[in-house]
Amino acid sequence: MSSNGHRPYTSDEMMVVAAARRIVNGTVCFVGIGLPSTAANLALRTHAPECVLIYESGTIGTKPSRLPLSIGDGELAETARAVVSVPEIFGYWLQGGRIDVGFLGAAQIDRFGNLNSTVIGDYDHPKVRLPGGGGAPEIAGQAKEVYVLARQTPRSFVEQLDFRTSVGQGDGPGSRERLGFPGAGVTVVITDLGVLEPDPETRELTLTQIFPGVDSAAAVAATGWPLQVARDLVAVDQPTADELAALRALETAK
Amino acid sequence: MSSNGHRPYTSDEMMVVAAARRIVNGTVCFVGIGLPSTAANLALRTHAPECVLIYESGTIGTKPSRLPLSIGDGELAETARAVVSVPEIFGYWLQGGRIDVGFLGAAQIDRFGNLNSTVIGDYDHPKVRLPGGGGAPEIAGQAKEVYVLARQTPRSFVEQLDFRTSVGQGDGPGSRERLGFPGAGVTVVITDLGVLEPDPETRELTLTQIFPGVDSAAAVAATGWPLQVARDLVAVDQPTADELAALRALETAK
Amino acid sequence: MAEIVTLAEAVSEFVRDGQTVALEGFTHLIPHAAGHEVIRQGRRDLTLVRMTPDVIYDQMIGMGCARKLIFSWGGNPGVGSLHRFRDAVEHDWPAPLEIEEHSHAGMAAAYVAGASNLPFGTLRAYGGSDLAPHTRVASITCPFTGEELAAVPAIRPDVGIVHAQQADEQGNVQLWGIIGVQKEVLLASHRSIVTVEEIVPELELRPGGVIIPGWAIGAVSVAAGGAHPSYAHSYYERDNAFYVAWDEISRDRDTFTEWMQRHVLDVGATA
Amino acid sequence: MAEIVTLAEAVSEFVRDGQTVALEGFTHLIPHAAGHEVIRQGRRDLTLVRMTPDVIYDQMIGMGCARKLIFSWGGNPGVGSLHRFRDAVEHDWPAPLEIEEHSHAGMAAAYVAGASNLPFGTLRAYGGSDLAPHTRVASITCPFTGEELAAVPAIRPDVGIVHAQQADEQGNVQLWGIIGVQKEVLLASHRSIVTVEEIVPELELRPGGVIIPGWAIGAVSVAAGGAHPSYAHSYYERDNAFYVAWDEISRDRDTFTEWMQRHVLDVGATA
Repeated sequence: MSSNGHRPYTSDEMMVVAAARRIVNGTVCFVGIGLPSTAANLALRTHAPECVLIYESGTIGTKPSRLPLSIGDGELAETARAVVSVPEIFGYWLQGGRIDVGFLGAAQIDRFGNLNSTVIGDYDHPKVRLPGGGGAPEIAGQAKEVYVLARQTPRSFVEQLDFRTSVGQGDGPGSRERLGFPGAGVTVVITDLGVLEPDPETRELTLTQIFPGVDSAAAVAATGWPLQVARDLVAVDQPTADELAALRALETAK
Repeated sequence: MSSNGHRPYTSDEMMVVAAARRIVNGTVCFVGIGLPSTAANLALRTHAPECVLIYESGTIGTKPSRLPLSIGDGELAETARAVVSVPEIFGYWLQGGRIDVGFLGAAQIDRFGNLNSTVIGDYDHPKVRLPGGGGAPEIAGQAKEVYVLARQTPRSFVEQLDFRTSVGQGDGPGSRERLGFPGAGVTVVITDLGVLEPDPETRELTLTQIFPGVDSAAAVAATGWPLQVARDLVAVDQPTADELAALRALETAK
Repeated sequence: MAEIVTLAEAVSEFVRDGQTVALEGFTHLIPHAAGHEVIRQGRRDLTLVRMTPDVIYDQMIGMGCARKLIFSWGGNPGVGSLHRFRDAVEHDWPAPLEIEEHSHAGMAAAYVAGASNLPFGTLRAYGGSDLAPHTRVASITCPFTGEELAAVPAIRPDVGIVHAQQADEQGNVQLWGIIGVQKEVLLASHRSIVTVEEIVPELELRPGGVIIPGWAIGAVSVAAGGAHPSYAHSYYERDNAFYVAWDEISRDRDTFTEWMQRHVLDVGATA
Repeated sequence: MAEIVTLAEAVSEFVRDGQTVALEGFTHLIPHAAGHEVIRQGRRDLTLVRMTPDVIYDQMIGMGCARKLIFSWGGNPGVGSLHRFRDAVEHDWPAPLEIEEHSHAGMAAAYVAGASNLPFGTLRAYGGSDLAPHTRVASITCPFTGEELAAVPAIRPDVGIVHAQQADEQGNVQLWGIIGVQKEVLLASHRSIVTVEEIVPELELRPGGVIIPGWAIGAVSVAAGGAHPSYAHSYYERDNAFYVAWDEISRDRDTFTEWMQRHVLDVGATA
């Protein structure tokens, strides 16, 4: 904690800081653009200088000086330890079982951490056609763990996905094993309100941590299914001055 | 022909020159070490400056200044247009269907141009264990054409192979088609006595060209099966002064 | 050996209505100039293939070049939706767009299979996803372990088009930086066009450089700046502002059509 | 992150009797020093894997390290036979040698499958050859076209060993020149050892250079000249005379044994 006990910060900043804190030094991270990329780069610049950032464009061990707008920015190739082809990054590195943590976002997430990034409405007659799976389905299947970052609203945290793009805990206990997925799947969902983790028995996402100034009722209200709240709900520390400084330096770097 | 009508040269030199003459400029050649490599490099230095030499070590478009002793000599990489991995050379380039002519040798060859480079005697209790197929089986299967260079003796040109390592014309007409091989298979065998080509109907290797100072009886005597001789047997010109000079320069280059 | 011709000549010689055409370049070296030339020549009923359809495919789809799209992620990277792509899928404008959707891993495996002259690629994918029933994927059993895996059909485009930094007079091509699936699409396609920033007397292999021999390429055309608003490593940077601006330009059908008229149709291939 | 240790430490920590061990390097960067250390440590009953078993495997087989050999071409390149390999196969000396034989294309596909965590690789091969009944190959049918293709089981060695030119203090490795299957064997193996010519402060990517991150490697050991009589591109040339001399040295069992005693067993790992 910093000397200054009260400090203004946004809920997105809290979300990114909370995600960064979970990245252990040395972790091999497969990251997409946006909040996940910001969180991984924040970890790299703070407590996890040896964590390895891999982007699906084929850049391995990249240390961008500024946040990329696309996963293929030249900055990523210039600062990468190695650049490989797209078939190789998915074949030898992701499917090869070398990724510790994959970061994903989604338009919709359900109680088992399954993700929809494909379509809202019917697939053949969509209300909203989303970009699609990209690398997400295999990241969800093959990374040893998956962290999801998503703002928590009833429209995105839904009772029923319109389309299952990527598998989290599937239909619950034993589901991933039946599908033959090596990874543990979604082990944490970090939102702008707190942190959700699968219940060890039911595999259902449960509110385990809450951010400063948020109460669990707000998190329940922001969830489209009856959200379970852990009995030992943990209060998350607000971002430290150092964390905020590093994050803002990262976001303003051009 | 050179001004000097009589000139001493070895039967190996005649064989290499005859092989080199068949290489049309621009041909993409997949070559192994030894006589094939010598023939391809001779063609490159004489009438076929744009022919492309590919070695299974992954060197594409190499122009070695001296003959390599191994297919992986540094000279090949240094003078190559591109160097790729071994999986890529076999996957994208050979299996990909990009090779016009593959050059092969063998310890044994039969009347259909099938080749043995694996074993003499029984596979499990060999009299002589040979190096094995290496790249040959797929070169024989997938190059558009295959040229074989082999010294002609009854021990090597046999009625029955001890082991079929690589398929030439298989069991005769329709055999390659049944095996689903895209290439034409062995279309010419160049020996130290002359040139054998598959008969259009029977696919059986037939003596079609004879080298200076050799008569067809000698070729028949050097063959372990009753060798057919083409009615219009062609007499091959002896090496020209230029061909011999280029060949000897190549072989003495260090 | 690759013929070195103008982009207009290359496209009119190789690209025909109704063909399967892949313009690749994974977030780098995206062949915008070539896509614009296909639009100018009025090609129709194309099956467009691309892992990451972004602005260039939004333009080709909006201009009515495409009958079908084979892809794995369709968006404006770092910005949001592709409005012309969405309009085609959601409202059949300017024409209905059939889609065949895969994951990146599936598309990559399908290109590798195509480049390798194999009919299918094998990977661990599609399990538990709703995509399987909507796309071309099959189950395949390992003959040694009995494991079930996914098979995707090889991609063999009629024409593959990429942009690279350099070529020499023989049409040998070098690209570097993020290399994506460029080599695979060139080798998987029956015919290929490579646009380059410049032709140099002698290709000198760069660190991270990939060289494709000219004899494995159909045509090479000079298109300086031909990747803009994408970028060409060591030549120019990504025009991030344009990607943001495209969101506005493409949102409305008329604004889009006017923009394309002024910036693509009224402009020659050499611009 | 790769631990940087002596070759003796790396071999004694990683290589155990009875394991499947692959020493790769396709006609370049052949890890002779590592093979000699395995011989010195007296490893037995190994299943040795290598596309091109040549002098180093002739030595390991002749010294009794191997129970089985998985390979695709076994000879003395440009010279002739491997006499120790032949003696083992033809006369069970010093021990019977089981062989699993493939073609180069089959071995390459099997390494790629291993590196990709797939149980098998698919290729067009083995048709019409007498090899099929003597090796591990199966037929597989394309679920889309019905074509019959060959499947080979993935190679997943317990330990993969290669030689490279350079590493840095974090154990990141760079090799260049002919790159063979080095990346594939490192990524296909459960544990890996890389010997290098030297450790440099900073790895600078070379043209044609391949970099393997240290976190994907088990151990890195310095072995200057560790590829001799093979070569290390930019460091030293192939000792062609030694390959010729080996034909004589290896022809006779006693001559071979004496030579190995004097040049390998009596010599320390650091030499």
